[in-house]
Amino acid sequence: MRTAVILLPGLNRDRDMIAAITKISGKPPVTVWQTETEIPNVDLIVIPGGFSYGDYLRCGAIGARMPVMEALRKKAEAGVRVIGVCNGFQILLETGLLPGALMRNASLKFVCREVKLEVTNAGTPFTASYRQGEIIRCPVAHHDGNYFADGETLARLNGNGQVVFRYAEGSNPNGSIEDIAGIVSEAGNVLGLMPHPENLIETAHGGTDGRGIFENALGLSDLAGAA
Amino acid sequence: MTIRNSIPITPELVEAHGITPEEYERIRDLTGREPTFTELGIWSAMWNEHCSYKSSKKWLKTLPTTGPQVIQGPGENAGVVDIGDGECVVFKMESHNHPSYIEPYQGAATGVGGILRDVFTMGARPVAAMNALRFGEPEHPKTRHLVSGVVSGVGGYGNSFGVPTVGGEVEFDARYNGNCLVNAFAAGIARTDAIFLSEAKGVGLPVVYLGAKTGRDGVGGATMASAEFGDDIDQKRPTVQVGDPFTEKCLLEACLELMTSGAVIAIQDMGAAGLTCSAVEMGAKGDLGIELDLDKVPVREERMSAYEMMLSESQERMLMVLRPEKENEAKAIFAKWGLDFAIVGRTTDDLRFRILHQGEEVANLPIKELGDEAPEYDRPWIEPGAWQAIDASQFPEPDDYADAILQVLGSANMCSKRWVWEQYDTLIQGNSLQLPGGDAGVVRVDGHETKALAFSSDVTPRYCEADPFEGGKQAVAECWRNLTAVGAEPLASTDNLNFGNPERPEIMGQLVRAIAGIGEACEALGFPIVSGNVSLYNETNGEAILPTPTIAGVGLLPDYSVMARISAMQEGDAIFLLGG
Amino acid sequence: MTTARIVVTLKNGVLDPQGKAIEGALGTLNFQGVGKVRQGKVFDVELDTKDRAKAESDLNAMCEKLLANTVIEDYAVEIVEE
Amino acid sequence: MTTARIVVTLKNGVLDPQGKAIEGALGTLNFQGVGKVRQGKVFDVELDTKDRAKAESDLNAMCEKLLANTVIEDYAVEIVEE
Ligand SMILES: Nc1ncnc2c1ncn2[C@@H]1O[C@H](COP(=O)(O)OP(=O)(O)O)[C@@H](O)[C@H]1O
Repeated sequence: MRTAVILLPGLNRDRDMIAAITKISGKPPVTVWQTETEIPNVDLIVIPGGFSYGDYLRCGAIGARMPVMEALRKKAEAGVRVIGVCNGFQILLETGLLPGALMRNASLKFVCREVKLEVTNAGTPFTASYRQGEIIRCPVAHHDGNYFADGETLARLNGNGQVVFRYAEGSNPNGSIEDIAGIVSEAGNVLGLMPHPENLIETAHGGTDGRGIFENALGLSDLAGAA
Repeated sequence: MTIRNSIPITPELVEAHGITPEEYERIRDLTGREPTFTELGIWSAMWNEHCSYKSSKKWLKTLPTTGPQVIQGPGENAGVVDIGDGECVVFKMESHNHPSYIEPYQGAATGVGGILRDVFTMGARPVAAMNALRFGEPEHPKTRHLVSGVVSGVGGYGNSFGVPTVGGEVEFDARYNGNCLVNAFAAGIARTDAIFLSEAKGVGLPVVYLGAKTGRDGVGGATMASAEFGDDIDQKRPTVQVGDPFTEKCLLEACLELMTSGAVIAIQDMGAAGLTCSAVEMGAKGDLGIELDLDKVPVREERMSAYEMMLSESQERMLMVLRPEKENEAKAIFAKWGLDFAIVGRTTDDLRFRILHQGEEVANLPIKELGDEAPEYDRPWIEPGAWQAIDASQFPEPDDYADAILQVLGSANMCSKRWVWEQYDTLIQGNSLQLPGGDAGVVRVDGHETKALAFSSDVTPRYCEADPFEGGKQAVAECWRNLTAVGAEPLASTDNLNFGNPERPEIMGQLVRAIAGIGEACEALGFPIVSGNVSLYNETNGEAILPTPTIAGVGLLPDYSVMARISAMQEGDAIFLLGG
Repeated sequence: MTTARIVVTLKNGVLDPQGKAIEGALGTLNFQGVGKVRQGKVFDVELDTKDRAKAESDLNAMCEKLLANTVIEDYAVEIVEE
Repeated sequence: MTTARIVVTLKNGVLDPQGKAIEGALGTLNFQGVGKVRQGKVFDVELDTKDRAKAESDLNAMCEKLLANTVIEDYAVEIVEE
């Protein structure tokens, strides 16, 4: 299984993500710089978190307009799995690959803490090893994680089971509408989420709840028990 | 607006630069004539308290700074300490007190930016940050504004740059009503055989400007940091610098990439008095002259004068001496990261600091004297008065102990600081083993199976006020204890000495005695001070802050699987009290 | 040279956490009778052209492609100086 | 009711990292001849008064106390509708 990690200036959880993928899949991912117009043949493409272009203008806005994003769109349309975490999620929204927008946290403050996530759709390629309704732990660290979509879009997301993660048990850290923490595209192969599963994949992190997302995406979930 | 270089130097102008008549005499001697206006600016930048440590140097020299683990002590951008396996930890703490009081968000943000730059200038990738903050009473009308600005500024910069904040302090006291303290710490990890220093080597080599463009930010900032505040504080506002963490993150990546390419002979970040301090330091340390052509300096504003360019404190900039054959490779790396790269001068063998601007030589000064011959004062000091022990029996016993405990725990100073550190990214880089809230923050060493580093920042200013010597000792001891409490072996420390006006003998006495206490404790514990910073003149209208010598320490855990935590307690565990 | 001002505002019905927080803060500061507050952005752009029509079409294109997220934002372009 | 628009912009000479990043992005998107870009904020405020003078003085006070950081920003108040 091969993974590509997209790199843009200002991203800063790229190293976390590369380390996590390497530990989970046993293979370091290839990295693809923003100016590339082709992404090599891989099974999973990841956009890590951070502050691409300082999150100036709007979070993810400038990053979403770099040349590599056209290549990403083609891959996504061809069915390749894509995960955008935090700034990666913001970028996927700005490219239009996922619907909605991420606004400033309701508290207007950056928030870094552990939250609880409910797996609201265990039927996606990213969540197959979790139980429907399972509550997992996951850290968040962001300033703009307040998900917003209009009523029509929300109805569509809910109707299609595109909402994959919700903040559970009153742990919504940012005011997201309907506690939405992560969504997939209509085709189901593009996942965007605000929390950082890559920071909870080994005992030293204090837990491994985030591991499954990558194992599932890489088709390694049978090995999950052995990890 | 242009400022002519021919502005006549009057006694008022000299005074406005914070230079005393005696210092000016000396400046005229060393220059060999009346300095030009630009030269006066350069002298004032090099000789102010902030850059020259003229009031504290005599006493700082008494601190223990060596040990078998110490690779680089004070005098470089940051201290360097061996952690084995060919790696070292590079760290320092620095204050941004005055700028944060004037513009809390940007002041704190640029403070964090500055300390991060100090660390990666030496070739280290930053892995941990701390911030020690002190504000006035919670009820004071300015406190809320300062707290919210400073905390969001620290987070705004550090979070975006991508370094985990693993510790710090927050304290409130009326004595900080007119002067808040923002002390920022950063640590990075480097290969021991790939440490970069500021000493220039080789004649006729290109001096390269890297990073962001130069604007009028903070012109006169270093002078400001050395002046006491009065009621005219509003007039000092236009010197505010704005931080750009995105550019700094790009600068980090570009510098580390450049350093691996072997292109860098010497490198120095531009901090206070940017171009002036960095160029003089590189030349003076390397026994070389430096010639700069200001027409080559990337600027973002029109018609900047030589004076402004030499004193600008625009952030996210570096100066470097480059191997000429690597020029194209170096340029390509900086272009990739969207940063400016310009050859702005060269090293010379004449020990002069020469500045050219629009075809004119606007400064020509002896570089060694600029760098090394700043005045050093043995300021008069008096032994701080001994404080009377308070007779506990004069206070009535509380009726309800439970309620009393709740009141203590609920007070601004004793309550959990979670509300602060949850605004900081404490997890980024994926190596945080202990977050703020315990005794020390712990970060594992990337790529190593068992090794981790512990960090703590401590001082109890009211102890220092009561007895600066004992208070200084206590700050060191507490920092040491916090490191050992997680199971780390303390390696070395850095200090940030925040005091009032050293021209007052009682304040100078606090500084002298606190340094003595710190020195004694560090000596006794084998806990050398490898870097540090002094912030004086923290006074408003004659009232000084509490003496606040912040100590930040770094410890090494050879095996983090046996690390101790405060949260590991279980019901039925026995509690022991250790120590005296 | 042409100087233009672009104002980008949130569409009606889109949540505005910053505007909301400001409403609250103004209340705390004892300003009376403050109704809705909405926060937007303004961009002052210098363009190296004297051709007003071209400037306007360029500025609109900049908004569509970058400056506004048209899913949630509206924009208005105004030429300030030619 | 009074509706006002407040525009807050960075003072001349103050670094504008956002504006700078936008300049670069417009270049990447192949817009030619873009000079300086400066980003500011706009606040649309509804006030529950018909007294124009009072509205103006309140709005100025809001800027001084909250909406603008007068250390680095300038502001302009405009009444849009009474
Ligand atoms: N500004 C801050 N940033 C990060 N962590 C902080 C900050 N202030 C306090 N903390 C953390 O809160 C905890 C308690 O702080 P403090 O009361 O100073 O502890 P102690 O006295 O035990 O050293 C420590 O873990 C400290 O690192």
